Order: sequence, then structure tokens, then C-alpha cells
Amino acid sequence: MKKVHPDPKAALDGLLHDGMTIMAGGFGLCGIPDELIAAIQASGVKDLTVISNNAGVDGVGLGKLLETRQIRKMISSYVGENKEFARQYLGGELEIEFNPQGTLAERIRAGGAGIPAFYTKTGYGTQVAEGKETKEFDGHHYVMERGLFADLAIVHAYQGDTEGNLIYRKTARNFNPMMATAAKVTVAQVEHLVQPGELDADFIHTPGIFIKRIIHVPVREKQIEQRTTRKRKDAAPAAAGGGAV
Amino acid sequence: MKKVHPDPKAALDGLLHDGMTIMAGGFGLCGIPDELIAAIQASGVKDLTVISNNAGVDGVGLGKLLETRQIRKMISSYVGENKEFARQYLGGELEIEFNPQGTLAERIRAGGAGIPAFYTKTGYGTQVAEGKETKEFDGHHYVMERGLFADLAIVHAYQGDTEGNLIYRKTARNFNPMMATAAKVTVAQVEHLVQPGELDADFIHTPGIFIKRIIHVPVREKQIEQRTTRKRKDAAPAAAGGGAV
Amino acid sequence: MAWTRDQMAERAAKELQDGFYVNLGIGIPTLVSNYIPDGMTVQLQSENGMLGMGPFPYEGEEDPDLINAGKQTITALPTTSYFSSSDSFGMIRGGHINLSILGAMQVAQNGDLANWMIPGKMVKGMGGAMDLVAGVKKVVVVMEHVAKNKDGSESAKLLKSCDLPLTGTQVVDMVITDLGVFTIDKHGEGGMTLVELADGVTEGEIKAKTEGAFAVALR
Amino acid sequence: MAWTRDQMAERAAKELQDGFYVNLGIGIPTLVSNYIPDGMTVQLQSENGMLGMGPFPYEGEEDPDLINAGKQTITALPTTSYFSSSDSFGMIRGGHINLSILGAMQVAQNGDLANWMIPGKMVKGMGGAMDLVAGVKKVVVVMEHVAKNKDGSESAKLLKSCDLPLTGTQVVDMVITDLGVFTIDKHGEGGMTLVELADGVTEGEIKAKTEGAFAVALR
Repeated sequence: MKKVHPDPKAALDGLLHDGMTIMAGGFGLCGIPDELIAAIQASGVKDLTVISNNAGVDGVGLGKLLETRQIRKMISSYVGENKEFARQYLGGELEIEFNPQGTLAERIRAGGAGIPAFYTKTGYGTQVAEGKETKEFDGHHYVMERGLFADLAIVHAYQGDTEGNLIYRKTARNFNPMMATAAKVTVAQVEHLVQPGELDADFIHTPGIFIKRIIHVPVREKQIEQRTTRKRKDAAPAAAGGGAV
Repeated sequence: MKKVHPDPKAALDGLLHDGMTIMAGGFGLCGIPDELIAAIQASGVKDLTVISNNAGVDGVGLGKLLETRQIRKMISSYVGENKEFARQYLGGELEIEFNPQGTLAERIRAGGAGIPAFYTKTGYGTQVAEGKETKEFDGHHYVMERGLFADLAIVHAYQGDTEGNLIYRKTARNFNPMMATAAKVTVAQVEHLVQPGELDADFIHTPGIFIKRIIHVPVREKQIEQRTTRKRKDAAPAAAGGGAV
Repeated sequence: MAWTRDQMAERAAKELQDGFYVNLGIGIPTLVSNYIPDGMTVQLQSENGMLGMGPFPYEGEEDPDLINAGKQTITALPTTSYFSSSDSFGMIRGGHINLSILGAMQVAQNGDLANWMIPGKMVKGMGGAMDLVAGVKKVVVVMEHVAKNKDGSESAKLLKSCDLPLTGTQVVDMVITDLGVFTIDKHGEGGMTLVELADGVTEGEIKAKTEGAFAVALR
Repeated sequence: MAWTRDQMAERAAKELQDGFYVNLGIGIPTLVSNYIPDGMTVQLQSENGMLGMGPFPYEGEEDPDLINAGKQTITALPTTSYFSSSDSFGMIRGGHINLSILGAMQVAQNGDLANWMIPGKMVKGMGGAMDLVAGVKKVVVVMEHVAKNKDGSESAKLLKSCDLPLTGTQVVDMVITDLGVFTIDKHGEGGMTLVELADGVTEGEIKAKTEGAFAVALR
């Protein structure tokens, strides 16, 4: 069983069809499978439903697939950084299903773990609970959410071996591990491709069973969405909080 | 916030009361928090409900608490290795709730993750589904299972830092990571206690937020339940399969 | 003399306790980390998958693989751990985070919160806000007391009930505005109580600028 | 001439395919790994949290932290990864394991399986068996064709319906006994079909020792 493919196009060969559902890892531009996205753009496949926390920025990441109008629907938690997205959305060309970020993560994790549905407090009594079953447990109210499973998942990892075992780096991990488990076929792009035994078995984030195909992507300049720094003269370190709202 | 305590007794001080629910990590005798179990035995606390995949063997692990009749009820998936357990169970002194192993693991994971209930195919149409809600999704039948949350969880890790970040070793990981998340208070015993920064942040299995108290336990001879080996002259490696049934 | 943004952040920092795990939203909440008292240990969680968030990096040391939930480059600390989004929100939803400090468009007297969308405007999404307010033990809102409209008029933000789409129902424990501090008995019948006034602000001024009902129990 | 335990394991090994991820139960299923064809790569999963299970260790090299689901000491391979019990059963329940080979007390013609308890006897628990049969794509049972009772009589194990408490309903795809091989159309109406005879075994002998209805389509 050869999992290693020479390039993104080869790794996606035979997997793409119009109308399919694709999960794409990453948070903002951090840890996105950009080379695989570019290959999907090049393939011309269309009417895609894409499950991804964000929608990239204009011309970068999933922004590429928006430019070429290959996406029909997004399932995301936050899409604020993309003008082309806003244009298509307001023009009615693009459908969007907003999920709370934790609900989205859990739905994907559930889909991969054979859990068809679960209950969460998140969103109870809000728009996102409309039309969904609710249930009371121990005096609290919960919304039922369904697992998500895609035709294809594309993920980005720092290291991977030829068996498909993956290790992610820092906050580039984000949605990648769950998505790797929640699709008929998962394709991984890795910055460093090594032989089995070179990764420590205790520290593998995604076991190879979840990865059907893997490609090595040359290390290149990664993009930064919000470059924030402090001056070296700063006495007291500045804060670095900052959630999505 | 000092998390480090000098010994098991100190680490459990003020946490124990009759009738409480305790989760104990480990699979068989692998990765069990034996020193903390011994301290619970010494405390004399009784009428315990213990959630643990197995019940130890006679006089070892949870077998200690069975000997002293401190356990009223077990929630487990397999308890085959313990004569004292069998004696108390057949004598009606001990209550047992069997959960399929994966359902048990998922119930604990759910309890720690704020999921009050989820659906699983496991056990549909069998005794374990009796009295539970069932539901059909996409033509398949599922059983609703509830999350589990304990008063106290005790776990064993290979490495831990003073912040409570933990790393487990090989198959001694098993139930420990989920249990660490699913109790009001979690106490960890670690073989190697280090300073923050000594563990690689990418490879921490249990973030310190889940660990309220931590103790260093001196490395000692670990017990083996089924010592199976092959002779060095073996040409073809023998098999090493073997599930619980 | 209403409080400045920094004074609001300083006031919010008084809700911190040693050993707390805290999630800070963008805007004023981010400033709270500047006011963590010396000797107090607080770990900041970033919901994209990190516990133990450090300060912004020095120029030239930005790491594209190390960002916070606002997509800003940050740094790690010796206590830092990384995890997946599902583990991160398990942590949040499971009630393991002690305190969430975040901004709001509207808060109702029963603790309802609206901070993610305005009908008719481009909706960007709720991100992790709905999970945070539903899951974190204590939720503190820091916001301007009133909204300034384009025509120069002002609209109350502390309301009898929110008219914007909700982020969560009965989720807010405390509201810190530029004019004062309110507590909310979100699970009980206690309603909203004004407990502190900003320097030079009167009960009368707050009364005039607050639509929601509140008791007064200044401390 | 019925098949021996090793011949049954050898037959079960024919269900393996290159690249498969497989979970093997205790007893005869464990022997299957001795018959993995040369050049074929199969990764064995152990449900206590390991993928890529190696052979038993050499004497003196046992590691108490490295055991399989039968609590036996084992070894790792270069491909090995370790994970938690919840991740392990996520893998199982999520349908990621290609094949599970396990023992049984009874199998019904519709694919129902009983292998975890006998009423009146000490119950040890189902361990991971219920999750495996519910979650794994293909479930192969390897068992003796009949049970030998204490009084010397024999009881059928391939039944119209199981009378022992079930491990799973409509879960078995194939049954390999010492007398032959059956396929079961577990989700459809196709029922059970005898597809292979052990050397020297006749249809008549199988008919006499099988309570469940089956078609015959020897190949």
C-alpha cells in the first residue's frame, strides 16, 4: 500500500467530483492545506460544499476556490476576512451555514468517531438551535447536533511518515486532527516526510489509519494574517489575548 | 497555586468522603494510579462508586479497595481477573454496571467535554441498551448514552510538570487522559516530575488545566498481568493479537 | 468622569484569581492581561488550541504557526500546551475555564447576551463566542455603557431583553461598562444589580442610560 | 477431516488485504497473524490504544507499559502509534478498521452474535467486543462448529436465533468453523450461505450440525 504521492494533483487523482463535500483544515491561514487547495482549484471541480472554520482571505487558501466560484456552500464559524466571500454571499451566489466553533469541531470529531449526534449547551435559545431537537438533562437545556462526514478531507501537518502518521506544529494543529478522521478519504500534505520509526509513537497526533494519501510539500514562506509584535524596548510584555468576537 | 504535593496522602487531603464517585485510570494493571489507590485504601473511605475499565487483580490496584470492601459499585467493561471481585459480586455485596469499553471511554470523554449525552451503535438490540432511549439516524439504530463525571479522578502519567501538564507512555495512556478531564478534582501521580518548559508543548497529552494536584511517585517495579514472550531462536515472530473477548 | 478603556480592563482584572484559566476576547478584554497583579499566576487560553498564551513576539520573531484566536502572532510560555480545536472546546464546554471576559453589543437584565450579528449587516459568524458563554464558569462582559449611533444619538445596551440575535441565554454574570459594574443572577431570580460606580458617575446618570431593570447595592 | 485451529486461522487470513487495519480477538483469531502473506502489509490494532502491534517480546524485554487488549506483553513496530481509549474506540466505532476477527459462542443466521455472557455464570464483561462488532466494517467469526457439552452431547452454535444475550445484532459477515465457511448478508435479506467445506467434510455433516437455515453456494 503506497500512500506517498509525488504531488498534489496525483494525490487527488480520482477523488474529485462536482457537488462533493470537502473538509479543509486550518484556522485562519494557520495550518491550511494550501497546496491541496490550489490543486482543487486547478481541477475545476465545482458546486462544492466546504467545511472549514474560516474561508481564507482573498486569493489565499479557500479564497482561491471562492475566486473561481467553485464553492456552493460553506459550513464555518467565522468568515470575516474575505471580501470576495462577502460579495458572493450578499449576492446570493454562496450559501453559508454558521456553526459555533466548538460545535463545528465537535460535529467533525463525532462524524469521525461514529457518533451520529450529541447534545451541547452551546447555542441553546439562539438562532443556531432553530429547527433542531432540544432536550433537558439534569435541569439544563441542550441542543442536538449531528456528526459531520465528508467525501474528502485535506489536512496540513508538520511531519508525516510514509505510513501516514502525522504530527502537527503549535496552533497549526487546530481542526486538522478531527478532519483527518471524518472523511471517506483523507489526503495530507506534510512539511517533512520521514520513514516509519522516525516519529515518536507516543507523540503521533494522527495515526496513519486515517491517512490514505500523503504528499511532501516543500517548506516555503507561510502567510501571516495579523502580524502583531512588540518592540524590544518594551518593559512589560504587552497582552496577547484576542478571541474571534 | 501550588499543585505539587509531597505524597499521596497529602494529595488526597480533604477530597475523600463516603459515597463518592471516583474514576481510576488504567487498563488491567497498565497505567494504574496504584499509589493513590493505596492512599484511598488507607483513608478508609467507603461506599465508593468506582469507574474504571477493570477492577485490578487480587490485592493489586483496585483489588486493594475490594479486599477492604470500600467499593459499593463498579462501572467497568471487564472484571475477569479478580477472585475477590467475583466472590463479592456473587454474594450480592457489590454492584456492577457493565459498559462496552468504547461506550465507557466515550461517556467519560463526553462528561469532561460538556456533552451530557450522545448516540452510539454499540450495544443496540442488546442488554446494555435496555431502558435506554434509542433513535434512528439515516436508517441506522443508535442508543443514547450519558456522559460520566466523577467527584475525583486519579490518573497515572509518565512525565508531569509542576503546572500539571502530563505525558503518558505507550499503552499506559489508555483511560487516563479522558478521566483527567471528567471529575471535579483530578489528582495525578507521575514517574518523572519536571519544571515547566521541560516537556515539549506539542506533545503534552493532558494540559495542566485538568490537573489540580500532582505527586511524584518513585519509579518502582511495575506489575505485569500476562507475561508473554518469544524465544530468541524464533525464526518467524509469533503473533501478538488478543482482544478482551 | 467615565472609565477609560484601560480603567475598564483594570477593573475586569480584579475578577482574576491566582491559578485561574482565562479566555479573553478581542478589544478591551485583551487589555486585561496588562493588569494581572504581580505574583498572581493566570494562564490564558486561546480557543484555537493553546493554553498558556505569551505576549506578542518581538519584531522578526513572528511564527506563522503560532497565533491566537484573533489570528494575531503570539508567543509561548514554559507552561504552554497545544491541542486540537475539539479538545479546546471540550475544555471550554466542559466548564474547565474559570473566567471568560468578552465584549458585547447588548446584555439583558436576565443575562442574555448578543454580540455576534446585526440583521441586515454582513454576518461574519459567531466564532467561538457561543461556546465560551455557554461553557465557561464565569462570564464577564466589558463594553461601553451605550452605543453611539451614526446620527449622534445614543442607544442603551443594557436592556430588558436583547433585540439583536442572541449569542447565549442567561449566560452573563457581570457587566463592566465605562460607567460602572453590574452583577447578574443569571440562573436565579435576582436580576441585575448595580454594585459599583465609575469615578464621578452618579446613579442618576446610569439610570438614564440603562433600559434594563436593576437593583442598587453599591459596595 | 475437520480443520485444525491453525487451519481455521489460515483460512481467516485469506480475508486480509494489503493495507488493511485489523483487530484480532483472543484465541484462534490471534493465530491469524501467523498467516499474513509475505509482502502484504497489515497493521494490527489493539483496542487499549495502539496501532501497529508487533510480536511478543524476547524474554527479559517485557515492558509493563506495553500490553495488548488481552493484557499480554507485546512489542512495537516502526509504524506504531499510541492513543487513548476514547481515540481507539473512535477509530473502531467510526468504521476505520477494515476487519475484525473474533470468537463466538453463538451466531444466528441473520448475523446476530453472542459471545460475552452465559446467564447463571459469573459475568466478566464484554470488554470491547460490542464496539468492535458494531463499528468495524467487516466482522469475521472463527469458532468451533458445535459446542461440546459436559455430558458429551453437542449443541449447535450456528442458530436460527441466539438464545444467549447478544453482543450485537446483525453484525457478522462471515463465519469460519472447523467444518466450513459461511457468509451472512447481515444488512439484507440474503441470509446465511455455506460457501466452503473443510477437507473431507460433507454438506450432510454440516446440515446435521447446524440449526440455522443456510443456502449452499460452494465456490
